[in-house]
Amino acid sequence: MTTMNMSQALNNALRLELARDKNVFLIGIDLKSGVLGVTAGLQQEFGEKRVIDTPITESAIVGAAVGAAATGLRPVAELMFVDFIGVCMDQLFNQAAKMRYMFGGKAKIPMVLRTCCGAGMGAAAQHSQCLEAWFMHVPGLKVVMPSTPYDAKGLLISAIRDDNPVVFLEHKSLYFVPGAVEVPEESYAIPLGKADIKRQGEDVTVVATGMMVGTALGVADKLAEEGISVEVIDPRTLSPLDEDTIIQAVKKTNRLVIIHEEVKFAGSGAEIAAMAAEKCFDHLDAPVIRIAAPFTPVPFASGLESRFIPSASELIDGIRKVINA
Amino acid sequence: MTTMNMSQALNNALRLELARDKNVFLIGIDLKSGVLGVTAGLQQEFGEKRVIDTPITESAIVGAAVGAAATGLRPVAELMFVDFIGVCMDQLFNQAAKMRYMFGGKAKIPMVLRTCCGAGMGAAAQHSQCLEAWFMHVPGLKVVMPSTPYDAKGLLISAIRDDNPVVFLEHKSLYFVPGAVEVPEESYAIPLGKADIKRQGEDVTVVATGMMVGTALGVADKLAEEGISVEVIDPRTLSPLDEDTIIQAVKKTNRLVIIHEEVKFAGSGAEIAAMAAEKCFDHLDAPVIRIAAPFTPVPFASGLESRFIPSASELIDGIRKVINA
Amino acid sequence: MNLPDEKKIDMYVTMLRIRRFEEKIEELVLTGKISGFVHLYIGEEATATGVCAALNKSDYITSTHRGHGHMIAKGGDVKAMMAEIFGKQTGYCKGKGGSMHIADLDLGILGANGIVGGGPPLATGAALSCWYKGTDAVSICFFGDGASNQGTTHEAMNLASVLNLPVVFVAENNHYAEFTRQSRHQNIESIAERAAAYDIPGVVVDGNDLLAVYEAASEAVARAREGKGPTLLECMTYRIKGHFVGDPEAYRQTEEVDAWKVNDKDPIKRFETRLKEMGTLTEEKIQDLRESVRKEIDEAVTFADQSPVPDEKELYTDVYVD
Amino acid sequence: MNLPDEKKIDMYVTMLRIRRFEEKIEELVLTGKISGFVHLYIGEEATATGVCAALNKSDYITSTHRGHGHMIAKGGDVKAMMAEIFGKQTGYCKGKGGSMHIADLDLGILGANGIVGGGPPLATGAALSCWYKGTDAVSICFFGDGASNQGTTHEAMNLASVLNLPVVFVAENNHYAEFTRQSRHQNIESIAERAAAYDIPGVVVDGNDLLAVYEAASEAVARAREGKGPTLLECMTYRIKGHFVGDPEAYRQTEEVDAWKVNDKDPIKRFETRLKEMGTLTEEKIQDLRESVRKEIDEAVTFADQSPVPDEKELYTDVYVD
Ligand SMILES: Cc1ncc(C[n+]2csc(CCOP(=O)(O)OP(=O)(O)O)c2C)c(N)n1
Ligand SMILES: Cc1ncc(C[n+]2csc(CCOP(=O)(O)OP(=O)(O)O)c2C)c(N)n1
Ligand SMILES: [Mg+2]
Ligand SMILES: [Mg+2]
Repeated sequence: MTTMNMSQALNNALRLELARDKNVFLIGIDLKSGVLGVTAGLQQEFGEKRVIDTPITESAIVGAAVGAAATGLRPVAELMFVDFIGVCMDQLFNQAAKMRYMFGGKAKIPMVLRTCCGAGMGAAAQHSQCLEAWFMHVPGLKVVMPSTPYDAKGLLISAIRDDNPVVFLEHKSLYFVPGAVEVPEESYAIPLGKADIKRQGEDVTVVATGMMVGTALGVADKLAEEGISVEVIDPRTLSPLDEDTIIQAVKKTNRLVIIHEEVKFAGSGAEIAAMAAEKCFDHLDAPVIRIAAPFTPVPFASGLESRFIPSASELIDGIRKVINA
Repeated sequence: MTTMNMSQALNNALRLELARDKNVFLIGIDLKSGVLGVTAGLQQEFGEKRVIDTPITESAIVGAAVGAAATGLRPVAELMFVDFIGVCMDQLFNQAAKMRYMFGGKAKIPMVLRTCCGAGMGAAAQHSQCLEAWFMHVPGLKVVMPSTPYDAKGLLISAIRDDNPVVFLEHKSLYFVPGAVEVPEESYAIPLGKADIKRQGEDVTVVATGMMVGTALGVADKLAEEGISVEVIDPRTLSPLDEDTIIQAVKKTNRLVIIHEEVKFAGSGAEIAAMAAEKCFDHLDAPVIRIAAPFTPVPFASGLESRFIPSASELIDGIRKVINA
Repeated sequence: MNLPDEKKIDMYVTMLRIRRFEEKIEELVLTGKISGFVHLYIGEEATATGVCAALNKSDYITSTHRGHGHMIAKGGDVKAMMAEIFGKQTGYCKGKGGSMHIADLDLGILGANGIVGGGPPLATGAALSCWYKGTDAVSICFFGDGASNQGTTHEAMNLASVLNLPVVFVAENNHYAEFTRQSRHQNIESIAERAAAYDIPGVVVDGNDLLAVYEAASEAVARAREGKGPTLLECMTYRIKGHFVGDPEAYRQTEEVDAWKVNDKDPIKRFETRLKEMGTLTEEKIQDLRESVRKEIDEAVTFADQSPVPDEKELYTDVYVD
Repeated sequence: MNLPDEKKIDMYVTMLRIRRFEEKIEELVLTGKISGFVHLYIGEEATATGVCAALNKSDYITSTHRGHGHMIAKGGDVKAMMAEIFGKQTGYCKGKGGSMHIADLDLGILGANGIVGGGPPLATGAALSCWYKGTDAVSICFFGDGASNQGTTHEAMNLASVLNLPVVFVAENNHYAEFTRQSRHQNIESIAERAAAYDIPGVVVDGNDLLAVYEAASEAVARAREGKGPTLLECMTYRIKGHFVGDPEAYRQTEEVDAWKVNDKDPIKRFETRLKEMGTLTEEKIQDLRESVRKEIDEAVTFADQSPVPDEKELYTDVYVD
């Protein structure tokens, strides 16, 4: 057992899968160097054919992955930042995601698009976004967003083994945070589509994603001192969404607060809130509240950026609001 | 006063604005012919400089519009089908939408991206989508979706005069439907950000967009015979969303059903439902229900396609459900 | 080029099959029997036929919105194609794809495509597969003159060049992108001029001359199979019908179109003349072949017509692999 | 080229200003005074300087992630730039944009850009504006060798060619895209070879030779102003520092870098020698100029350092025009 941060855990998952299945290969820009460390050392170990460096050409990278997946391989493509999806979205949403359906079930596109997302590093408006809601809205895609090194490894292994196109969203501010739980060196898979109850609680359910899971757990600790018991659920997979786990929790706690880093308007939390408000209507003692980024691009200045990112105190306010409702 | 269908009304709006302001110009593919008639005759009238035909090059079309808007013009770019947004999203969401903010308020991007959306014409998975939720999720963009020829004209005129980038979504199945209300030949503007109450009612509020507004009005007529009084609200602008009008209606009727043609999961209705469920919590007598397309690509076969599109009977079922809750 | 008669006749029949298929589709749309966005390949038959005749079953192709000709040339089943265009359960895609999304992965056909420029990255991916697995299969990307201006086409050619992949980019230059003449959408005369931008060979061929296309394609394919990398092969041709069925064609003169229908331009008539000259076929045999193709297509229509529409539950299936 | 001394000295000072600005930024990042993704222009000064010296204030430029040099060359205020990189209220963008989004619309600077290939369509749009309004202004698009492979770059050049717009595409070929050598990301030696794909002139110039750049740019700009359309101008240069501050540079040898620092390679040293040869400047005058630039940049740092951070309410403003 080893302590790994998320970057190391992802690297470990890629290494294990490359070793296990010769049809798995990586493709992207500067994977050899691994700009944020995730792919570091893999080209050296597996060669240039298994870890393919490309020009700056995201449409061709994603499209090549789709074409390779449709013809029997299992590509893991990297989009350096999720913000770059605008130059290659077509190959993902019109090609990868729809081929199986359009072809009447005859195609299989087992590919993963790994990418990093999120604010907190002063990278400004075009290198800091969270866009999970966009991917969720596409039938045919699965969308995964880990919050811990342990989850990241097990989820990435499952994503690579999944026969569908999977968008795998890694929060860049989590890469270098050591995990609370040790990450085994050996392979393990965490099923896609299963939420994880990160903390059991009785008074209020908090659904949190990505970097916000840590925020929620911190808040849960803090509020526990006041006698408020917070359940924290990490969906881990946003599509398909594990509605049952969320609904069970809400039926128990009768209160729901959602926190995510995306802008709130039409964000992933809208779906979760709408779903829960509908399906738990008779069980809710207070409105479902969403804590999320304001409706602005991500600002550069660190003071503004840290205010942009949803905070523990905003979450605490939200929780108090539903508790006192 | 003249009867116009939506295609004619939009054509009329473009003609009036081209005549009014020499900084307004159109740019897109085959505007001269006007594949669906919207731009027909305008190049003949205003010349090749005001109505610019381009190669098939959507990134350059949108980018050229952004660059022209940033330097003082008022481009109206056409994306032939909204489904093609995947090849040019970057220029819209990272450039047009964010420039003003990134540049500290110093840029102004007064452009419109007109595009057609929606199913019903047997155009299959890559020519039939509704994607309004994607655009809503982008701070800096406005998102407009008319449901009648009258609204289409007044909203397009406002969109062209607006100093922000506006995405203007025209449902292709509405182009050739004659309007119920006559459309004046002269210019008029309908303010962006104001919902329209298409029908007053007491028992349940239906929020409907695009082609679904007609469906909702038909249902309202039908249910009126049974003594169920349905209020129908057309947001017309999805971003900024006129929350107040929706909230007022829900506070009056205590019930809300949302209908749209996008797939339900993470669609525009999620935001509306989440917002209303939160802000009208104490006024809702039943869960907020969303009637929307299933989580699939748009199928080709007409029997499947018409089942894909949300129907009057699904809406009626939804309304009965909230009324009997 | 010394080809067995059988191969020549095969190619001839393929062209007839494409022509007849498309004529039938046109008739069906115009009589309201079928609907939808349908783009015909009439006049361009030699291109798909000549290129695909240079391929093995295990080779891949990506196609376009104008895909019927490519499918048939790569061996597609006209019954399953027709049924798909009819939106029937027996169609290639169970009626869920329609004309613009016909695919047959068993034949290496990675699909027609509704996105102009959608195919080139996919073809590059299929070529990557061949290279990765070390098979000698190759991948062909059909794309139009209009598509040559899309960024994806540029990216795909550059990536294929850098990775030295076994792919042939076949530019079908029919001189129009929808209603826009080539001279209005690019300032070059020949798309093959762009090959230099990727340091790959650029070859121009008369796309209506079947044997010339076959020969040029065979060379490019051989190059790819030998690991020598991509080629950009431009086939000069012409779309005799409108952009889609129903196109009023206000953007060109009838004379221009007619000039492409004459005996030494029309790809089928041209090859027919050669076959007769070479003594491969007699007029009588030609009539037999035409008749049998006619029957084949009629049968496909009957098959499609009589096939059931997809069950309503099909709406929900095939979104994910379980 | 017969240039007034004043112009030559101006250009020289611009290069010094860029160099000093970047050296200061590097120092500030390495000492932890500022943070963020910062890409330095050191070694490439002659390119931005030579090109922008051929422009008027009313001309437009689009820039890249490596934008400081372009801004300064186009007349950007180093105080406002520095303050922006510090994330201060007095910065060009009130601290909301940072290094990768500095812009000054009054000077025609349409912004640095975080998206590789983001600029070419925008530059084409600015050129469209000039053409549309009938002014004689032109638009310049700076982009890297890496960006030349993006689809947007291809599309922009083709569209500009078809519409015959007044734009110069300036390829800054520094032989690396991040950690990838040019020979690994394209199989051509020179990006200018791609000009033929659009039937526009392709010109290659030594990007470290200030006067050569100025001359080539002047010609291309004149062409554009005269309504003769776009040019692709490639400036061969080298990035002496890492891709970003902090880059471990595992992908190249120190010797390779050192070879570009020598007197007859480094753009500033080279021009200095020429200025002395031409008798335009003495060593003493040079020291004065260096000193005054040093002071100017120090003042910019002081200004930035002492400026207030943006008020928290700035988070919410400037999203929309009201
Ligand atoms: C991305 C995209 N833009 C626009 C269209 C609309 N469209 C369909 S076919 C076509 C013309 C294609 O021209 P070309 O590539 O020359 O092929 P051809 O029709 O001549 O075979 C256009 C503009 C599309 N389907 N996809
Ligand atoms: C669309 C996109 N892909 C990838 C990146 C990451 N990235 C930033 S700079 C860069 C290299 C650019 O190389 P080049 O165009 O040669 O410019 P240079 O850095 O050499 O000035 C890359 C890959 C990006 N910012 N945008
Ligand atoms: Mg064409
Ligand atoms: Mg470079």
